[in-house]
Amino acid sequence: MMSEILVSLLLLLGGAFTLLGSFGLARLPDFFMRLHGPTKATTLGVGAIVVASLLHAGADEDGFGLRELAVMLFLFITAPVTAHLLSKAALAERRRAEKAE
Amino acid sequence: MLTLILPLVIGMVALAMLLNLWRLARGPAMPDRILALDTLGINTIALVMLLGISLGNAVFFEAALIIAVMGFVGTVALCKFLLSGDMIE
Amino acid sequence: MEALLATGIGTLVAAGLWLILQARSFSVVLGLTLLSYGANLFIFAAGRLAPVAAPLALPGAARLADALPQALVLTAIVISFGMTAYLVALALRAMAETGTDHVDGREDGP
Amino acid sequence: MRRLLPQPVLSGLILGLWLVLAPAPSLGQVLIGLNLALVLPWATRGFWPDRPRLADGGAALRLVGVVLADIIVANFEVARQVLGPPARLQPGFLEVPLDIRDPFVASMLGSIVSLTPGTVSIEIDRGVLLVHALHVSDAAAAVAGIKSRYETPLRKVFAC
Amino acid sequence: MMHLPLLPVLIPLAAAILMLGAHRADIRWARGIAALSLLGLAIAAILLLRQAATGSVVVVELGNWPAPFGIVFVADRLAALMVATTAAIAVPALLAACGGLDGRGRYFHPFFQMQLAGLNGAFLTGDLFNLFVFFEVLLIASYGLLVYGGGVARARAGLHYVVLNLAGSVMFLIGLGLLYGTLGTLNLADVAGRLAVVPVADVAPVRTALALLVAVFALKAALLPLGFWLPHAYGAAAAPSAALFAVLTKVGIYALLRLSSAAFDSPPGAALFYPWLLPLALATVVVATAGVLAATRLATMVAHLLLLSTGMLAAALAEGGVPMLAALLYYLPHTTLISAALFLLAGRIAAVRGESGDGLVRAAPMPGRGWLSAAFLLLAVAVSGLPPLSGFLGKLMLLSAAPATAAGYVLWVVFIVSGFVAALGLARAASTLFWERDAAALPATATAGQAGALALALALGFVPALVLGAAPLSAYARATAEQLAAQQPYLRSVLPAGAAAVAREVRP
Amino acid sequence: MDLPGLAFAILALFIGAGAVPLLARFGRAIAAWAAAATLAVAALPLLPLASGALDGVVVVQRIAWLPEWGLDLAFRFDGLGLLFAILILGIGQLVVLYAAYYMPREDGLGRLFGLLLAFAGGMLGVVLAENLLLLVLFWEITSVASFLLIAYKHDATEARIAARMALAVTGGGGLALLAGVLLLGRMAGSYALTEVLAAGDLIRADPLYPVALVLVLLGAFTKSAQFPFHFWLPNAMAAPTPVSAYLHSATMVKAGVFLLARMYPALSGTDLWFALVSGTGAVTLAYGAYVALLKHDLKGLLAYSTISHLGLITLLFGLETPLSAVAAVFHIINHAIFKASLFMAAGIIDHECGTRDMRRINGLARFMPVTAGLGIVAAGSMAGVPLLNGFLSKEMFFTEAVAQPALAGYAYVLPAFATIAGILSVAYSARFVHDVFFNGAPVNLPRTPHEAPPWMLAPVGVLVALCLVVGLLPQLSIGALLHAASTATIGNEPPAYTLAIWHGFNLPLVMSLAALAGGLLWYRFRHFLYDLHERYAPNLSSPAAFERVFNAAAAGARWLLARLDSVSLHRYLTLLLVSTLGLAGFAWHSASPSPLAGPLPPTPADPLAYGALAALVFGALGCAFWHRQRPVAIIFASVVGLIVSLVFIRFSAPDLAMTQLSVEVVTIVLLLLSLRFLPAETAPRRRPGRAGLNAILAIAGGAGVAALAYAMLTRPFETISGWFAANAVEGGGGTNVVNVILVDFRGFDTLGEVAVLALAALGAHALLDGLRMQPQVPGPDRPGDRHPIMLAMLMRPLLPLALVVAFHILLRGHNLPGGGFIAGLITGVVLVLQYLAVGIDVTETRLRIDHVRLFAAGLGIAAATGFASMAFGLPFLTGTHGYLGIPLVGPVHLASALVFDLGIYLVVVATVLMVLTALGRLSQRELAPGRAG
Ligand code: NA
Ligand code: NA
Repeated sequence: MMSEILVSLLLLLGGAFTLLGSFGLARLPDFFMRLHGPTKATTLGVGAIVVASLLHAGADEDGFGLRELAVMLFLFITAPVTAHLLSKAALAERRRAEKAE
Repeated sequence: MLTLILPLVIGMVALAMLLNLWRLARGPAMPDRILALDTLGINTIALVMLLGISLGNAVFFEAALIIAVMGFVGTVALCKFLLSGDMIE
Repeated sequence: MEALLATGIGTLVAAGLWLILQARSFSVVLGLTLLSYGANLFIFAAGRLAPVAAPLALPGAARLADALPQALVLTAIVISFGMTAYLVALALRAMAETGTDHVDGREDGP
Repeated sequence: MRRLLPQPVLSGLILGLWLVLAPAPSLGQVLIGLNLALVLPWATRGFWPDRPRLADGGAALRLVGVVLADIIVANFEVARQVLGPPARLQPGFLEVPLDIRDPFVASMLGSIVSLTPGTVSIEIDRGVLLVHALHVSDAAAAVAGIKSRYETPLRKVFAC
Repeated sequence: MMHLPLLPVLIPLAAAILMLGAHRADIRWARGIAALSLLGLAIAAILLLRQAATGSVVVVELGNWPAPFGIVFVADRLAALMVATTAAIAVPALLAACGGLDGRGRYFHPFFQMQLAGLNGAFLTGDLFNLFVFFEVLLIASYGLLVYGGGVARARAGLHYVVLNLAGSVMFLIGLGLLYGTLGTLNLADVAGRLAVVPVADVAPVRTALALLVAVFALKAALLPLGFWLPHAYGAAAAPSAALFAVLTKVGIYALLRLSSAAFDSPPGAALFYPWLLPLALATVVVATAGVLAATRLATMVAHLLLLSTGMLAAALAEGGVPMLAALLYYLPHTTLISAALFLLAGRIAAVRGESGDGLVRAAPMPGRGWLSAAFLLLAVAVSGLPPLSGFLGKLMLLSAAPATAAGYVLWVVFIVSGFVAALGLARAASTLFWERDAAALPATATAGQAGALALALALGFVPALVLGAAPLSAYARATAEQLAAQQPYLRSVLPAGAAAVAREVRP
Repeated sequence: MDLPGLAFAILALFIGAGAVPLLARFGRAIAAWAAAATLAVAALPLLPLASGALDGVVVVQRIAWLPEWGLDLAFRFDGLGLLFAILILGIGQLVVLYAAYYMPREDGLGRLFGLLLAFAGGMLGVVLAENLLLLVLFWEITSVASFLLIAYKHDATEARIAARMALAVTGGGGLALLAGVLLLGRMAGSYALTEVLAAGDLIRADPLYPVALVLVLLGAFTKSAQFPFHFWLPNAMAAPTPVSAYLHSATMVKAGVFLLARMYPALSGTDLWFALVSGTGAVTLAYGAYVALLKHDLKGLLAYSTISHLGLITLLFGLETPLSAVAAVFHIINHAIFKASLFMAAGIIDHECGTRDMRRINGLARFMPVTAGLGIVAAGSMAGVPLLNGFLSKEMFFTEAVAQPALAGYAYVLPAFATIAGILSVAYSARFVHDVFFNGAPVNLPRTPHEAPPWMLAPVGVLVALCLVVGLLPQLSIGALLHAASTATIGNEPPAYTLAIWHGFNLPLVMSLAALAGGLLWYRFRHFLYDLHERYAPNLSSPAAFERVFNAAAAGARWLLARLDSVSLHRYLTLLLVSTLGLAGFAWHSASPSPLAGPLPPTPADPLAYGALAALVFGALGCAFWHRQRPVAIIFASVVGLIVSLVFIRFSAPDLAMTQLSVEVVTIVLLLLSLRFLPAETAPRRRPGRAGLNAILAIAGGAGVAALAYAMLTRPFETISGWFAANAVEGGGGTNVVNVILVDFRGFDTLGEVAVLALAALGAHALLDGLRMQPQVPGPDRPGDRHPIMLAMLMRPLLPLALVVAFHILLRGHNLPGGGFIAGLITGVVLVLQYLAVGIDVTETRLRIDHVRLFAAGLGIAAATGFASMAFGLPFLTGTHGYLGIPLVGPVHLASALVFDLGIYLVVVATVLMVLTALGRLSQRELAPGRAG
């Protein structure tokens, strides 16, 4: 029961941050500001859901029951790279637009 | 409790994905759209995990893993296209 | 659910057809990609939609999803991927040879 | 040993990943994992020509803890900022002069900065890390914070 | 011997793999492997023909899984005939390619071998989805062979050809999906069995699924209005490729034949060709005849002649009945072999004429005019259906088998007039190519290797073979038509216990 | 069965046709001797049968060939066959002798004699065929052979066109004959001449008799140059004179009248026959005779006279008097003899004078008296001068004209017409004699004529002697043969007739004399006629006219094709779509009526499904809407791929989802790589109606597929698929049914599929190898943007970690979602990521893989598992699985399918690497020259 409550809380937390990140993406006025929403919130959002999944399935799953951690590992490696490239691309676009004016 | 929470959370993630689509359509520039697509992919990971919990089936986990490992390659490629046109030289 | 899936397939096919009817090679590639999605979903749908388990013949597994259409779709996805790759190369070659990305190889084409 | 295990951290990561993914914990799986841990770093060594060495494991663990904590705490901060009126936000670019010379370690710093909410690494160029901050009231303090919380521990971890 | 029906696929497949493994080696290695492969193919084809000629239908269960669950290869008379035709064409086509064409780009030989594997697989498989897979194999190989050598015309025609076929593949998949989604099986014999017991309410979707397959096969067969791509594509291809392509369109005809044999006796398949196929087939003949007249290059002319024969075959298919199919099955190898030889001839002429290629324009006298013109004469007489060669015999059979109805006589008129016009077009082409000389033009300096000449000479052997072997071939064709019409030998061989004995479950 | 001697006779000629050109290498004489010998050898098998044929014995020899199609190698030897065999082989010998001297020295004769023998073979086949289809077969051989003979001097434009003209007319007629024969065969129930001839009443009563008759007559009339199909013959004079002497006197043109004779019992005796045959013959007779006089070309005159005489023979076959057919047969003989000699004489004159223009040739009697003498006699025979053979048959013609009963009431018409025709024929004969051999001195000849060598004159002499012999001693010389041939023609004993020079002073004799006198008078006024003709007669038979018609037809064909085929993909696809929609709609509606929706109750849809549909529609429509902004379109397409994967997950297809996701990524990279060389954006093109048409087609296609999907989804079905789940573990050794199907139950599909993949990659490489292209988008404006540092650094740990995932997916595939394909894509993608991160140059120095050999290895491994089972006597791809005991680890479950999957893995890796590097090198090479460091 405790674990179910914990799982539920984690799921709610994850869902909330997932939504929040996308909300920021939709709402914030400038590209670099929008960039913050998803790259952060989704990290924690997905992270919380992953932990919830871990806790929920851990008991009845084969193996070590930690498979979900692999997802986090890859997300943590790739998310900064994505942000880095996106911002570089945005800067390049911006420069190009300035040059065009 | 989970049976109540799960649909709610799935709904939140689905809403998040619809918001991503809105940004994707809206732009205004390519980086915004790429960002929206990338976020959509990450949200899909969340959704797949939630579906896995909801359907009580762990076989979808690898799908999430695939998105985590490979999904960002598309983003990288799109960004590199914007950056240098030429991507793998 | 059936109507929704049918609508989705129909939309993919319609969008794909619209795209291949555009005269640019890139649009055609995109259109064929969408058409493949539509065809794959169609084959997949041939196994019917049912709240069933993934086709894993594990001990005690109850009603499984129809594995045959899934296997067919897998083959179809792979083949269509190969064909897309080839078509992209051919489109580039045609662009190099004719100087235009118009599928008829001439800018004033019909 | 160095020839056999050029990158012990990576090898450990590989073994861990394999065991995490393995369908059932068994001796066979561990053996396969060990094999992978030995073979893969060796097979891909060409892609990693100048590997930094882990110098201080304890410092590394401490850094991981700090970053995880920062991620959680700062996430709530950012949530508040995102939900609040956008006009109140003061976004800005920060230039963090780096003492780290190793590009891999510098990239790790960039990653940490990006993973912790509120800041995104944009560019590492000529010893400067360019960071975008969602809300920055004191730029100098923010730069100093990044250097002290992340860069100094990182230099300690890799001894560079 | 139990593997025999698989060899026509496995031999070229293995050859292609070996070629890829040895791709850095001198091209002579690839040629050697190709030669060995064709030798093996020829032997396999002969053995298959001999086996099929006894009337037996040999089934191989791939992976040792029984039909309809596993994939089966089925060697009956029709399949053996098609495989033998393919092998016969492959030999001179390969020889012609070895004259230097094969070194002018990449991977000619693997593509060639896989083209053969794809064709033979399509002819031999008894499973509809496996047929799709082999269609894709033969198509991707044909793409490679079509654009081989580069150039604007090939790129453009190739793009059209590829896109059309990709669209066709999508249709094929949807048709197969619908077929599986209604009949619940993919094995052709099982499909035939299930068609007989389709519930009335499901007849419409099943019939539509069959119609989709028919449309796909009509596209492959280049039946009008889906065949305009063919002259451009085949006309642009290098001669050895084009020669091999002569059998490619026959895949469509073959598949229509198979499908009609398996499905058209059942309620969903009844009268599926009526009333549209005959008019379209005759329209194909008419337009292709116009194309023969209009052609400005020999290869284009030959491509139109090929299209013309497709129309004739389709008309025979539309009329149906054992005599008509018997005629079709004699005409099919004839037109395939002769067209292939003509493509090789066009290639040879283009090679020796140099700059003016195979264009139907006055040019400097070509070297080797004497024997090339003799070759042209033989092939032209054969292809246009003039006596005494195989074209005449085939046309005679088609005309004799045409029913004494208005449609039958329309078929007479169209066939006879088209052959006449084709003969005139060919005569004009010969007159220009061989007899008109441009005194001002410099003699061709292009040096054409002897391989092309040898290949052409070999292909010319088809002409006497088809005439001297007319009696046995015609008898074989008739027996094939009877086997197709009877349908039972095929079904019994694939499903000895019958379709009704197959375990099935109702879904969902 | 008799020995098929008749077949040997024909075969001998064809063998000679093949051999003589080869023997001609040893000299002209050898060629001539070989040709003559061939003709002689061909006669040998006929000799023993000749006396029987004269006595009315009909020999039929038959070799079965295609009995089920009614085509047999059946031959028949009777009086008619004997007569024609004599003409073909006898005049053939004379022509060979003549040609050996006539043809220029530099002509090796091999080709000429080869073609002549082939022609003779065809001709002999026509006259000896017992099977009507066989007759047609030989008939068309003569058409083709004559085409080649007429085009013999192919450097001359008119010869080439004349040959094609002859082929068009006579070959076309032959095809009509084929149709006619096929009809006759249906009526008579057989193609055997014996049976067809016996079924005359049946045939004449058939409703299709008129059609069959017209078709057969088309064959006969075209071959025999009957008006209005006559025009090919004068132009065929472009052939060398020996050819003309052979084809246009005794053989080719006689094939048509031979056919009339052959089919006489089966087809004649109706009003239609009378009207068509005698009508055509009469018009031809008059027209040819009229024009012949007006030709200044010596061979032209002979050509038109030939037309005229053939008209006469045709007319005779059409008349319904008892003896008209006999007269026709007789005139066939006589015309062959005198016309062959006249052609040879004309050839000699042409040879000696260097021209055939009678306006320049005059007074040759002085220069070449022997030729003149022979020519005058032959021309006399042509004119019907008494004591010569031509007189006899013409006299018979006049007799029959008087006796013709059909035109009762107008009985005078035919005799009058016959007399006029006689007048005309005397006139042109007179011109041949007077204008050539007399009429003053030659005008401006290229060379001075001399008498021809004796061996050249010999054949003419033989023929002229025959004219005299037959003319003087008809019964003795020709009586038996004529009787036998006439009997064979009519089908039974002809009525009594006498072959005598003097029948008393009767109406026919008066007509003959009137014709002679009138003809000379007509000739007297020739100059007036020349003027008239030149002023008013349109030259319908000129080669230029034929060429104009042909070119117009070709232009028409081109116009038609251009209308139908715009070489436009849009057109092709539209046709494909419309056809498919039409066919599918037809199929649905022609089935027994059933509702679109089946009996299954709908599955309730959850909100997530609506959301997914919305996203799918959003992505698809976005892709279609933004297709001109390519990168944007790619993003929308990715959305579609993601949603499709979600659908797969939602409906329990994890393997599909994973495959779809990985393919998606590679596809994006691929498309982006190509975008560098394609215009990033294109302006919309204004084409009225095009967008509307496209929209209609797209919506119709989409709606159709949606309807089919709905119809399918709402119907239950019986499927075999339960077997796969039931047998996966036991039979395939795996729990992932999809994977077991892919690598075992339907492993052959998969082998084909990876072959496609390999070929696609190789094909892409072959297409792009060595290609240079101009980039359409700007390069990086900052050097650091080329290889962003964080990407380059973080890819280092990612690579081995991702490979762990790939290995994981590969190993588990047989039991859990995964497998070689997905693992291969992961591997390929992380390797491609290295290219993206550090560039192609750096990556390739670190990753030395021969992609092609990787294909070989992958395909080889996959195929090898199949071959391995063959080695154990099991079918290809028979799998095995079992437990392998490994120390410490315990039993490990292994399936041969895993090896197969490994092969797939390698192929996929190679595919991804090869395709992406092929595209990548395209840009690299292009940049190479300008790049520093
Ligand atoms: Na004169
Ligand atoms: Na197996």
